[in-house]
Amino acid sequence: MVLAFASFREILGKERVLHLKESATVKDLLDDLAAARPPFKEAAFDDTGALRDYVLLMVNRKRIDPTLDLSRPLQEGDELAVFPPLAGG
Amino acid sequence: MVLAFASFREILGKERVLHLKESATVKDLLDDLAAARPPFKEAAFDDTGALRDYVLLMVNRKRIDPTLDLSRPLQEGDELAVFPPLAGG
Amino acid sequence: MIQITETEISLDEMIKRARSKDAGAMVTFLGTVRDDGMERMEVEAFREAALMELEAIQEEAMSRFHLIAAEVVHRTGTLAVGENILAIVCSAAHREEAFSGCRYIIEELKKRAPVWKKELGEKCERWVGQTSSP
Amino acid sequence: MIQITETEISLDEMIKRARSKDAGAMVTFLGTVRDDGMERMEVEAFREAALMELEAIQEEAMSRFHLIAAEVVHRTGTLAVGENILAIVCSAAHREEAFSGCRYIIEELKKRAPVWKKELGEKCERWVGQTSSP
Repeated sequence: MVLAFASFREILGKERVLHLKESATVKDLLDDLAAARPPFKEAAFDDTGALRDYVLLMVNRKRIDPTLDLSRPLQEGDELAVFPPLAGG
Repeated sequence: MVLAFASFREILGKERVLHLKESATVKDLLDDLAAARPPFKEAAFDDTGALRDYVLLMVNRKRIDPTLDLSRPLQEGDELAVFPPLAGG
Repeated sequence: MIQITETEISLDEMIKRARSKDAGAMVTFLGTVRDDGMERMEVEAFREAALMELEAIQEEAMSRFHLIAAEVVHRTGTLAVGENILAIVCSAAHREEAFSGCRYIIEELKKRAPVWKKELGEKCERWVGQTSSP
Repeated sequence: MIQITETEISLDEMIKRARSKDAGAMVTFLGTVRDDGMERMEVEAFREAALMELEAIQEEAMSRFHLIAAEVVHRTGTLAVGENILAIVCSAAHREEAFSGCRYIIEELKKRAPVWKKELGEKCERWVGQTSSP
């Protein structure tokens, strides 16, 4: 399942259930989303195809580092959250 | 007029009107009070006759420095306040 | 108590819960909707993750600053100018600890809690804290 | 607003007065009667001098920290454990200023406002902050 918040929610909707290929990674899932929703590709990736700096990610409600953990494999049932910089309080 | 607060109010009462000699100073007024009320002498002066460290003074609602301003002359109508260390808040 | 709520924050209730015979000081922070030329604000949270994060921050503040109580309530939904977005109440034996604890919670909340704000004006809307698109 | 009062402090009213569309942050300090083994506390003020001093402190805080509003109410008379002795509310555009302004007021008040507290127990009584007689 993918959860999206704030500006990304406006593009993707709050929740999407996606079916994963065997041994799919976080990057694979983001690429699937980008392919399915061009506005998300525009918002989340730069021209070279790299994830933009301000994109934040959580897997199962724990923050992951987009520069290190994009190759992390996902399991069936994992929850990926994608959102812009925090602005609470 | 002399105003006393906190522990000094318990000894002297809240207000006293004293009549001043011509050209009386703050020190003269405190000595008069000490002579009239021995518990005040005990509380406010040490054995050498010096004002104790913790005694605070105001003349007309402005703090005065007990180490420098005891020789300040008082006018008829001046208000001297005597009190222990502040503890508000 | 940690809460994320769609309804108005009751500071009174929070202070009542944080009050204690062992407390000499209570420090409260209120975040309010400032008029930056907009009409209203929308506050959105990743509720489950934000509650977990706020609970962790509360525990850290309690133990680091020897707080007696720490209350945090974050509002979500549509808010008008002047309304409370967030309330934090910290009680402690002494004021140094209550100030430091309250300050710690708001700073960590801003860094760590998955919450977003959008300013809505007559003609424009803007997600707070995002300099570039999206 | 600056006030020295024998009656209960209404924090609600103070917050209402300090609230503003230009404020993004409000910081409140409450000083409360801590149970140091006593039953009640008596608070005494040199009312006229304390009001003058609090007004001066308020003005300093407003201009140094660009506060939008600063409210100070000090209670006098007999208070029970847990009751509010003092309330300070500061509003500002940003939290840094609101925290600093509130902290400034409490620190200066403690140093400069002619107010005294006496703890009253079953068997003993003690003026706060006096290590030696009287």
